[in-house]
Amino acid sequence: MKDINEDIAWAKINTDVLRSLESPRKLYWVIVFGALAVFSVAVGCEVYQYNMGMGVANMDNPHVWGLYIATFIFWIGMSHSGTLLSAILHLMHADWRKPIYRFAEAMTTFSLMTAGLFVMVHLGRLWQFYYSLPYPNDRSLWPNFQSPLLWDAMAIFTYLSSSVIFLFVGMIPDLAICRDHLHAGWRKKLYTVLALGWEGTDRQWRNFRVTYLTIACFLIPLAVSVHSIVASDFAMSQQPGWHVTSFPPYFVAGALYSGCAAIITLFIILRYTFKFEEYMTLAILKKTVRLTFAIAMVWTYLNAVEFASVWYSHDIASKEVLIQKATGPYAIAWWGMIFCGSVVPLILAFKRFQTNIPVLLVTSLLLNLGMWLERWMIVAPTFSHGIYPWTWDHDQWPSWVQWGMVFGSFGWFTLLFMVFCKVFPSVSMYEVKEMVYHRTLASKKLEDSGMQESGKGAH
Amino acid sequence: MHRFIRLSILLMGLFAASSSYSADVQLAPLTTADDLGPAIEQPIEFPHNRHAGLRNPNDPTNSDPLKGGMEINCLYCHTYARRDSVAGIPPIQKCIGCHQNIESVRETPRIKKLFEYWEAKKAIPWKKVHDLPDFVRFNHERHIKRFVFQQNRPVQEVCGACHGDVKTMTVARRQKSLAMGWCISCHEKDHPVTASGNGSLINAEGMPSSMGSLAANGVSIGSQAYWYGFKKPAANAAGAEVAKGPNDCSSCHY
Amino acid sequence: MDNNFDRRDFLKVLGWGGAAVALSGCGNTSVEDGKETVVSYVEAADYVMPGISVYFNSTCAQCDAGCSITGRVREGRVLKLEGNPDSVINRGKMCGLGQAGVQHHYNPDRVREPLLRTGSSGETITWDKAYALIAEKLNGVSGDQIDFLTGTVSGHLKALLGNYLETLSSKNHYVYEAISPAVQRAANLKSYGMEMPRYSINKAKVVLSFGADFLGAWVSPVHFSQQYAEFRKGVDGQRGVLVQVESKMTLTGANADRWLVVRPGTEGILALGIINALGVAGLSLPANVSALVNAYDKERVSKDTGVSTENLVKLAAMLKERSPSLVLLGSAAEGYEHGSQNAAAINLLNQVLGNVGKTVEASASVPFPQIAPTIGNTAGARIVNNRLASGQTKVLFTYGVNPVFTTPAEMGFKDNMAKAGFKVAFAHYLDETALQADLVLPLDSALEDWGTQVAEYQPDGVQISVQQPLMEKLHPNTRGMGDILLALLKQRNPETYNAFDDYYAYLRTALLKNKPQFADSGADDDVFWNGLLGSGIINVSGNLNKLSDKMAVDINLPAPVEKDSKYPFNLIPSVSAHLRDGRHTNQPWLQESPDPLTTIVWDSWVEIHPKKAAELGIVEGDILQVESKSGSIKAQAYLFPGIHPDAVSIPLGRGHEAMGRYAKGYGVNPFHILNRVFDRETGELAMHETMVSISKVGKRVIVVKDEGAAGGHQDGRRIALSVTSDQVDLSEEV
Amino acid sequence: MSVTNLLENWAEFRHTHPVDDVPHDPYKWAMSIDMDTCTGCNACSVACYAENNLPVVGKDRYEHGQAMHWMRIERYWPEDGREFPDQGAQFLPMMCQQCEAAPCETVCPVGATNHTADGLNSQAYNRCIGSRYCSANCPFKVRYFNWYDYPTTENVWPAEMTMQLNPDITLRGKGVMEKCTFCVQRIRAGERSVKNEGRILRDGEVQTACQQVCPTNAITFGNLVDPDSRVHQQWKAQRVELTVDEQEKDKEEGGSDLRGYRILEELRPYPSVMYLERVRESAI
Repeated sequence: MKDINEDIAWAKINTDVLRSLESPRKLYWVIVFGALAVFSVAVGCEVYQYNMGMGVANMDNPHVWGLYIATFIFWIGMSHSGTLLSAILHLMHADWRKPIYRFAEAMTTFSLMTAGLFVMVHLGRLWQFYYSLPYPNDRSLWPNFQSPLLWDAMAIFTYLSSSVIFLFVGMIPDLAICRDHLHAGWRKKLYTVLALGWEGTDRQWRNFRVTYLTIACFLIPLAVSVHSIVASDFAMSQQPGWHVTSFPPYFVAGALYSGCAAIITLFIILRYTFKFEEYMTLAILKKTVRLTFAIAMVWTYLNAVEFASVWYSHDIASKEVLIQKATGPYAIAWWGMIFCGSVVPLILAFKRFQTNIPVLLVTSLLLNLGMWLERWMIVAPTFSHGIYPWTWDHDQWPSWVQWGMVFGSFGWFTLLFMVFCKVFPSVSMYEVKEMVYHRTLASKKLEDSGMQESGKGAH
Repeated sequence: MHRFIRLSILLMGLFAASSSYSADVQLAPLTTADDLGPAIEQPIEFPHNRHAGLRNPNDPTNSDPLKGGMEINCLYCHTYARRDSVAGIPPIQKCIGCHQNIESVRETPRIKKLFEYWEAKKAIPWKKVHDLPDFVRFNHERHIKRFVFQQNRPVQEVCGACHGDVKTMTVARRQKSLAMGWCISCHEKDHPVTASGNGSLINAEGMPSSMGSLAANGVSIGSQAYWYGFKKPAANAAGAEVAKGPNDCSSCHY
Repeated sequence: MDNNFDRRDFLKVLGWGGAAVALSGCGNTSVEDGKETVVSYVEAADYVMPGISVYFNSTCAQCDAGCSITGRVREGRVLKLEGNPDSVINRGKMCGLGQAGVQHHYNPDRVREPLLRTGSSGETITWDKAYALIAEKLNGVSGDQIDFLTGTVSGHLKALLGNYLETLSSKNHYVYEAISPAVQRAANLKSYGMEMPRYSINKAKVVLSFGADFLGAWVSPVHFSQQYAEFRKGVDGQRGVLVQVESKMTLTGANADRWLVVRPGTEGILALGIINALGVAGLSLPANVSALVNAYDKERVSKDTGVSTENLVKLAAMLKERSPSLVLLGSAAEGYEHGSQNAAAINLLNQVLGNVGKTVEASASVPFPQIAPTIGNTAGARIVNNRLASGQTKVLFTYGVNPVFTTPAEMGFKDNMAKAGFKVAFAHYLDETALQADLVLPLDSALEDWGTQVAEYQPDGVQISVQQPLMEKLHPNTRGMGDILLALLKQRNPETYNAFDDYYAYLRTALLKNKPQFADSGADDDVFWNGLLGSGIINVSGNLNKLSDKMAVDINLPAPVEKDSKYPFNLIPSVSAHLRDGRHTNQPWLQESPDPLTTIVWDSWVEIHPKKAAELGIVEGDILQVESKSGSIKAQAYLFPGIHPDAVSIPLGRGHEAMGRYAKGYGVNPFHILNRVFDRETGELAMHETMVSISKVGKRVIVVKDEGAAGGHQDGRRIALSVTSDQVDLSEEV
Repeated sequence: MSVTNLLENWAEFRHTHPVDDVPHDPYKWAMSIDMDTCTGCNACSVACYAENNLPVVGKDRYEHGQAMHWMRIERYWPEDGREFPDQGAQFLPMMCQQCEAAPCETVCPVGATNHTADGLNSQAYNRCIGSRYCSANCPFKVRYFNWYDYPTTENVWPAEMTMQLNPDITLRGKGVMEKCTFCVQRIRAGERSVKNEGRILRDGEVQTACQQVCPTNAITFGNLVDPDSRVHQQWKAQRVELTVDEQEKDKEEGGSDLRGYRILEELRPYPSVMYLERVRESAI
């Protein structure tokens, strides 16, 4: 099985991809309007919460964080897959990433934007958000540079801006193609501006390669640090269940995990919606699935490490939180997380399921559910079973406002993503051309040496 | 592409330079140009200049209302300022106390209006000019006690530090920004600590003996408050840090 | 506090300075010019400075303990009540109930205008019309047909009330308190020669309390709490030991060194058993006492009361060894048909221990009998109820009582009230009784009114507490009770009473008349008066009563009753320090202040022992139907270890059907299911005699309480620590 | 503050730690609570409502755990499985412990809660953006969040009741964290008035509302560095040191016969509140 058909003409690539900007299937519009509707639920919830106060989300003292923070971590986690596919695999010269990295990268950007929203809706005084920004002001005040939350805000902003730049820079040659192929209209103007005068000269290509590589190198440590810092929000605190040294790698693994799962989901949806069967091939899907499986096992291992380190520690409170997770009111969610996160991925180990689209769609959704539950199980049980027994487990169940916001965030993400796919080429044209070219060269080479082998790239 | 990179480097450099400059500029000290608040309409257009303004040297009898003031001490009318956190508006009684004996202006519109209120025993609905947000607790008494009574500075200078040169105005108008950074610009500044100022606080009777070592050092700075906006105080000769004034958030916000 | 300017202006002054409270809270973040109005005084009083509080002494009217308070007043508004340090009763301290007095004053549900019932609806009328109406209705009614039902009254109000009754030629002043140690008073009179001697907890080495909740709601809790603190610090360096005997743990019980659960109603038997054990331990008993307690050997007592013989012997040994001790008795012991007998037995124990004269001391009585307190009891309501039922009462005045709420439903007070031709309620709120009245006259709050108060329990001499307004009237059309009585008296006897402009003038004249007894007779009237208002209290030495120590041995205690299979549980209506008989339930601080033992807020509950609950399959939050012979109520279950397994307890005070937004509809009212059983000797309602059955109704709610899921457990953490007295050295403590 | 200042003093950032320095002169506010005399009567809690403008949230919000009692009385039962609690219950007044190295302070993104020179853990309401991180990291869970805009919520402060509000305290709107302040408004007022007299506060001149009202004098509040203060003498007599995470007396073999201790001391927040253990008679 080949990653991509080597016979695709370059012109056909252009036509196929550009067609996605013009005429997707009907399903596209269904998804867009569905997403809009779902997102409006979140908007409604936020308007209500903003006016009434945070109480309508049904958090309490001391259970002050709820689904917002959990879902925030979830979306931050989602963002990591894009970087993994586009930057890490780019550096590793795994060229099968080429047809799919663009949408993965877009996913990074949009999930970060979604995560940012959760920080906002979580704040009790959203309108004073700017207090947390370090800028000279007439109050002569700086934020608290000691707070992990501030590092968090900074890390996310940096990551977001870097991802946008990476996404944009990587798109420049394609934007030029769009500019050259589209009829006049607002889009053409847009592409003209965004293409930055790309002519495809040697010099431009040279500069482009260097820039792209530099940003990729920059982005990888950033991605790791972002989720490590998110982990610090918890690890730097003194609360049982949070004060865990292994949290940063655990969080990063979880992030990559959920991101990969989401890529599988979106892969399947895009492939169908925009008729990208020729580019998003099952061979690539298979590779992605294998990658996901590997990460799932890493995550499972780190999870076990965390449990073991708590279990054999002398920290009674942490141990109680762990027991509470497995037996208390959150038991269903916690066991759900174990099942979805560690058991379900075993399906991916079977070859016959690695290309079975319906199974993969369901599995990837389950994996994501598991990862969302994981985040919730990090945040919530510590509050309801913390250090101080008097305050244990008051009535606390997220209200419909919280659920609505979580639900709506998927609408927001999908909306952004779908609009992006319609406006920008979601498959990198120039890189697919490169890939086809390289593959052709490679198979020629192999033919020459008589060592025909299919399915593997030359690199 | 070249242009793009060059342009972006240029822009980033410009941004960095301008922001670091603006961030590093010390806040305006007390004497800088004023930040004028909006003009406010009061029920009676009270002429501060006439009451607090300087006497006209050419007119010893002070007969021309347009050409000089009475040099009345601010604290004569705003009498609560030295005893209380709020400076207060004088009771009408106080206005009447003087004005019932000043026949010359008795029939002017403003004074007629004043007497109308007095006779109706109705309070005058003055508009508040210097209106800090409710979570800010400014204490007039301490400032007056320290600067007027302990350091013997002129009253108008002390009041004027925050209220501007009221003796030149009719209806008072805000002259300073009163933003927190503006307050801090003063609290950060090195106030002279006189013997009757901070020093005496420490040397006072009834002070527990173990604190004797502090006597020369003034009030020591807290652990972190200055981080959120206050300059780290300079050390005095003995090496101890000396605060310039209350500098905790909770000095003004609680 | 007489001011020349309008109250509204006075209040508006709060707009002054940054010190004002704006409801915007932290809303705006920037300097605002010219948005807010500052209203200056027209004429300023010397003592009023905006931004600076002034303090006035007055008297707390939340209960009858007579604590002297200091009100913090700023810009004409009273902000907070604090204790007056000069008062011998509370010595600068307060209880939560007292502090909530400001919420009585500022309560949004106060009656603001005189209300007249016409048919089923009401209308507001003027005071003149109200007075005229009273005069009209009293016309042609004989004095015998006019009843006054009031709460405990004292001071000049009582004198004025007496005068008014005299002009009506009525003798029917009935004083009613739903929760009152009346049985005990009668027993004390027999044993000690006075109804309320002085108890010196602080002088006792051991306090044995039979259900007396002296830290909670009993007699003078703030005073006793201070004595208790001294008692804990110890006499001669020996820390005092508190033993509490009761069937349902009270706040005092929760603080006891040893809490002994006793079968309900057998407190007297236990007391005699202890006397017996003391005799066995070698204390010489008078022959007649010895004969009395002979039958009460430890085995029998243990069997009857449920207190183990071991504890009985230990307790007797400690009482014998550590002297002086003090034995107290509270509502839990006296609320039975044989309550008087229980009380006598418990008092006998005090006498046998030789505590009379040591920790039970002679109290002083008020030298002016006309202002001495008239203490309420439940008999008051019973008599009025009977009179109403038989049609003897034509006109009924109520003041400071809410009998419709606080009497057993079986008595039918509400229906009987309808039989009187004209009912006048002097009320702060439209409570259940006021709703039944024909005319409701709105009263000033205690913080706006003049008055004097004399508490029954006087720790040192006699303290007359002066009540003065802490601020201008909140509502222009309310009147002080004194002013109303004066106006009514003027109707009847204008010659005498027209001399007084108002109650203030009356009070001042009356107090000045007695100046020689209060101060140097040479003092100037104004100086004396201002001094009096300044201190808020008048201390007079009073006449010391003569303490008698006559051991009464005609005690006849019934054997514990066997369980009735239909109603197997004793219902213990518990009295909380904050809600008492329910007159303060509409003060939100008290509603939200958790019950100390269960931490439940805003609702009623049924306490049941966890063991019993397990037997019956009851878990926390189950709605239980509690049924007595005379009615049933439904409330949530709370599993409470500090209760006898054969008893259930429901707190009093909640379950209002009126009284405004903070009281109405919260909880249930156990008064209404109490059986109509009375103490045989005094005729007091036997509040603990009601037997009930409980059953689940199949509904479960979340109990609203402060306690978390861990309950009262610390889960091995070092949070609230405890140590036994032999492991600790208290001698070096500061 | 300028960037230069920020960079110059970077190394000094929150360097003060109770173990290394003695920053508290002339004041360090501290408390001690005697649980042998505390009766659990709740008078302190009501006093706190009265003094500090705490909203009464009502039954529904209380049910959702949104109560605002800065001072709560916890009630514990013995845990040895006996049928009846025959040594009574144990009451523990719990409020902000004003930790010297407070876990809440370090995590606030905007520095709304921070330490003062006189050893208070202060809360600047208007700086608060409502991230609630401080509460999340508080081991005692004594921080209370304004889940609703209580000043404008129906029946919290009806028009008449607003007149009771203490003008010395900011009224907190929605989205702000709050907690016990050791009645900082009283401390500041006291400090100002003695500054005018040119001296420092003596013991007893500033009382917290809870201390003032406590009928059994179980609460002592004062200046820990003033050797004449009762709180100083109590801490000294109980051999409880502010700046350690394990008391010397506890390291002694067999423990000590003193009853002063601090709750969760081992987490090293260095609380400023010392509790005295409840005593129960051993002879009965």
